[in-house]
Amino acid sequence: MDITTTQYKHSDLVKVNGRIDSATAPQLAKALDDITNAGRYRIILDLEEVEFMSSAGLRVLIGTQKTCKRYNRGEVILASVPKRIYDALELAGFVPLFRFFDNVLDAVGSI
Amino acid sequence: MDITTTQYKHSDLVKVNGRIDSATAPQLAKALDDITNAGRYRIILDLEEVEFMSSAGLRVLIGTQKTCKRYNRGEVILASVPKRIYDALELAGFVPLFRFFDNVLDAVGSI
Amino acid sequence: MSSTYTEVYPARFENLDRVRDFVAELAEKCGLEPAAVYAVQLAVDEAFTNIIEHAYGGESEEKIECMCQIEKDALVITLRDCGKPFDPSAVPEPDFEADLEEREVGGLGLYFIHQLMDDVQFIFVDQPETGKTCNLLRMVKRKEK
Amino acid sequence: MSSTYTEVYPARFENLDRVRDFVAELAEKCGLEPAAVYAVQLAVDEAFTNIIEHAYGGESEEKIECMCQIEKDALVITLRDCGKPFDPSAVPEPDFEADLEEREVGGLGLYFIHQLMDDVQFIFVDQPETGKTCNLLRMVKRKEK
Ligand SMILES: Nc1ncnc2c1ncn2[C@@H]1O[C@H](COP(=O)(O)OP(=O)(O)O)[C@@H](O)[C@H]1O
Ligand SMILES: Nc1ncnc2c1ncn2[C@@H]1O[C@H](COP(=O)(O)OP(=O)(O)O)[C@@H](O)[C@H]1O
Repeated sequence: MDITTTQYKHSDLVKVNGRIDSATAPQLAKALDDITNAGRYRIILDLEEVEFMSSAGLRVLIGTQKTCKRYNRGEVILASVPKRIYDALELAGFVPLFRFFDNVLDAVGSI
Repeated sequence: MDITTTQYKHSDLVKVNGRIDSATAPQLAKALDDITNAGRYRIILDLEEVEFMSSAGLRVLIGTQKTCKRYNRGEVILASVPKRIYDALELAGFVPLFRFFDNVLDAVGSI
Repeated sequence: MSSTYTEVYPARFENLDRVRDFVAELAEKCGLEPAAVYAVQLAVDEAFTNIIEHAYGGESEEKIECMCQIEKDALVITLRDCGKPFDPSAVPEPDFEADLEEREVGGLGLYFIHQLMDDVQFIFVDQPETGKTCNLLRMVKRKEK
Repeated sequence: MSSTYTEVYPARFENLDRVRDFVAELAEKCGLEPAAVYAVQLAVDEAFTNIIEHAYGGESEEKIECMCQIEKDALVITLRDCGKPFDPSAVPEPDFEADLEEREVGGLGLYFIHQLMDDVQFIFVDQPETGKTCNLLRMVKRKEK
């Protein structure tokens, strides 16, 4: 798994490549914690290049969403979510808890 | 010439396709005026698909930049500017008057 | 006639990649659709993770065996460990009604396994010679008609 | 030996597309580099626009003639109109030092033409039979050595 982070004016873009499982999820959690610990709570996750995501990844997503939405200070937005990953989010009942965008540009523009 | 406008939270993205000359520049001016007349002064011009631009186009750019920068309320940002168009901007001495971005995403993220 | 393939891995998360690739290859060989192949990978990943976390209490050099049987109309996967047994019937379903703040961050693995596979069975086998229990998780994914 | 090609257009902005295509084709035929072809298009666009706006005082059915000569080492383009003559030497250069608020929005066309072409000449010819003056703008773009 590879993570690329870009800090924008109103948001942070986090692009993940590869597989998010119990082995790699801690790395994703760390990248997201670094952002929220810096007081930045508007995060766009670009999942286009994610091939696999287990519940370990979902756990990181929901944990970060809780942190970001607290006190209304921000949110995690999901962009370019592949069908398989979306199906898992749906199975977990997470779809109503996130805003989804088909492309990163619209996501960055929306926040 | 085709113009596509997308309203984002902090900016308006204006994508131009084709040729900007004395025949088509008024159409671009109108699209930009519509935005500034609505009180929105942060405009990103995506020039990637512009094949030709004469001084009639430059005139529209500089006029809109004046409107946007007045009272510090915004700016026109130029994104994905083709070499030929950049050369003309340089010839006109306009390069110091705009911020340039290689891609639209970074431009939208910066504003 | 059915073929059986078995691999054994140390109980480490770094082996998730390997066990997912192993079952994906056999799921394809078995003739499952791409979406079903992915479902098998996800279920096995969740089960393997649970064994490491709960049966063995964390990563270790203990073993996890993955046995795959390709049958005419299904793939049967059995994961075997000799860690702590548990009572699957005592595990509650995730609460899908809870809003964000109340949503538990965990508790999805077992639910996923049940949703993704057509048949799921936990079998706990006493091993008198070692005095230990070994745990089998048998999961079946059937081909679409 | 040189070849000459001429087209005549009504003084309308919609013809900019056509005259740019016309000169681009001949610039390529002449062997100019792609960047030089673009420079020729831009210069001709600016000159054609100036004739409509300033010589004819706006769009009309008056004529603009574009004559292209392909020479061994250069393309020579002559635009001809019979509108108002003017004194090019009286036109000031744009002020590049001015900051944004002071920058004039116009005044770039003539400057571009001079910068983009290797040789630029305005010729004003009295036409005794009509009592009018006709204006020639002769622009040369030389091939790179
Ligand atoms: N292989 C196992 N061995 C022991 N306990 C297990 C096993 N799998 C699941 N459990 C128990 O079931 C609970 C729910 O598991 P699961 O749905 O995977 O969620 P999580 O692992 O996130 O807690 C676990 O917290 C654990 O107590
Ligand atoms: N073909 C022409 N006929 C008459 N006047 C011209 C012509 N070309 C240029 N001019 C004069 O020179 C000035 C500068 O021209 P130019 O640099 O093209 O800028 P602009 O057209 O934007 O004013 C014009 O405002 C006009 O007064």
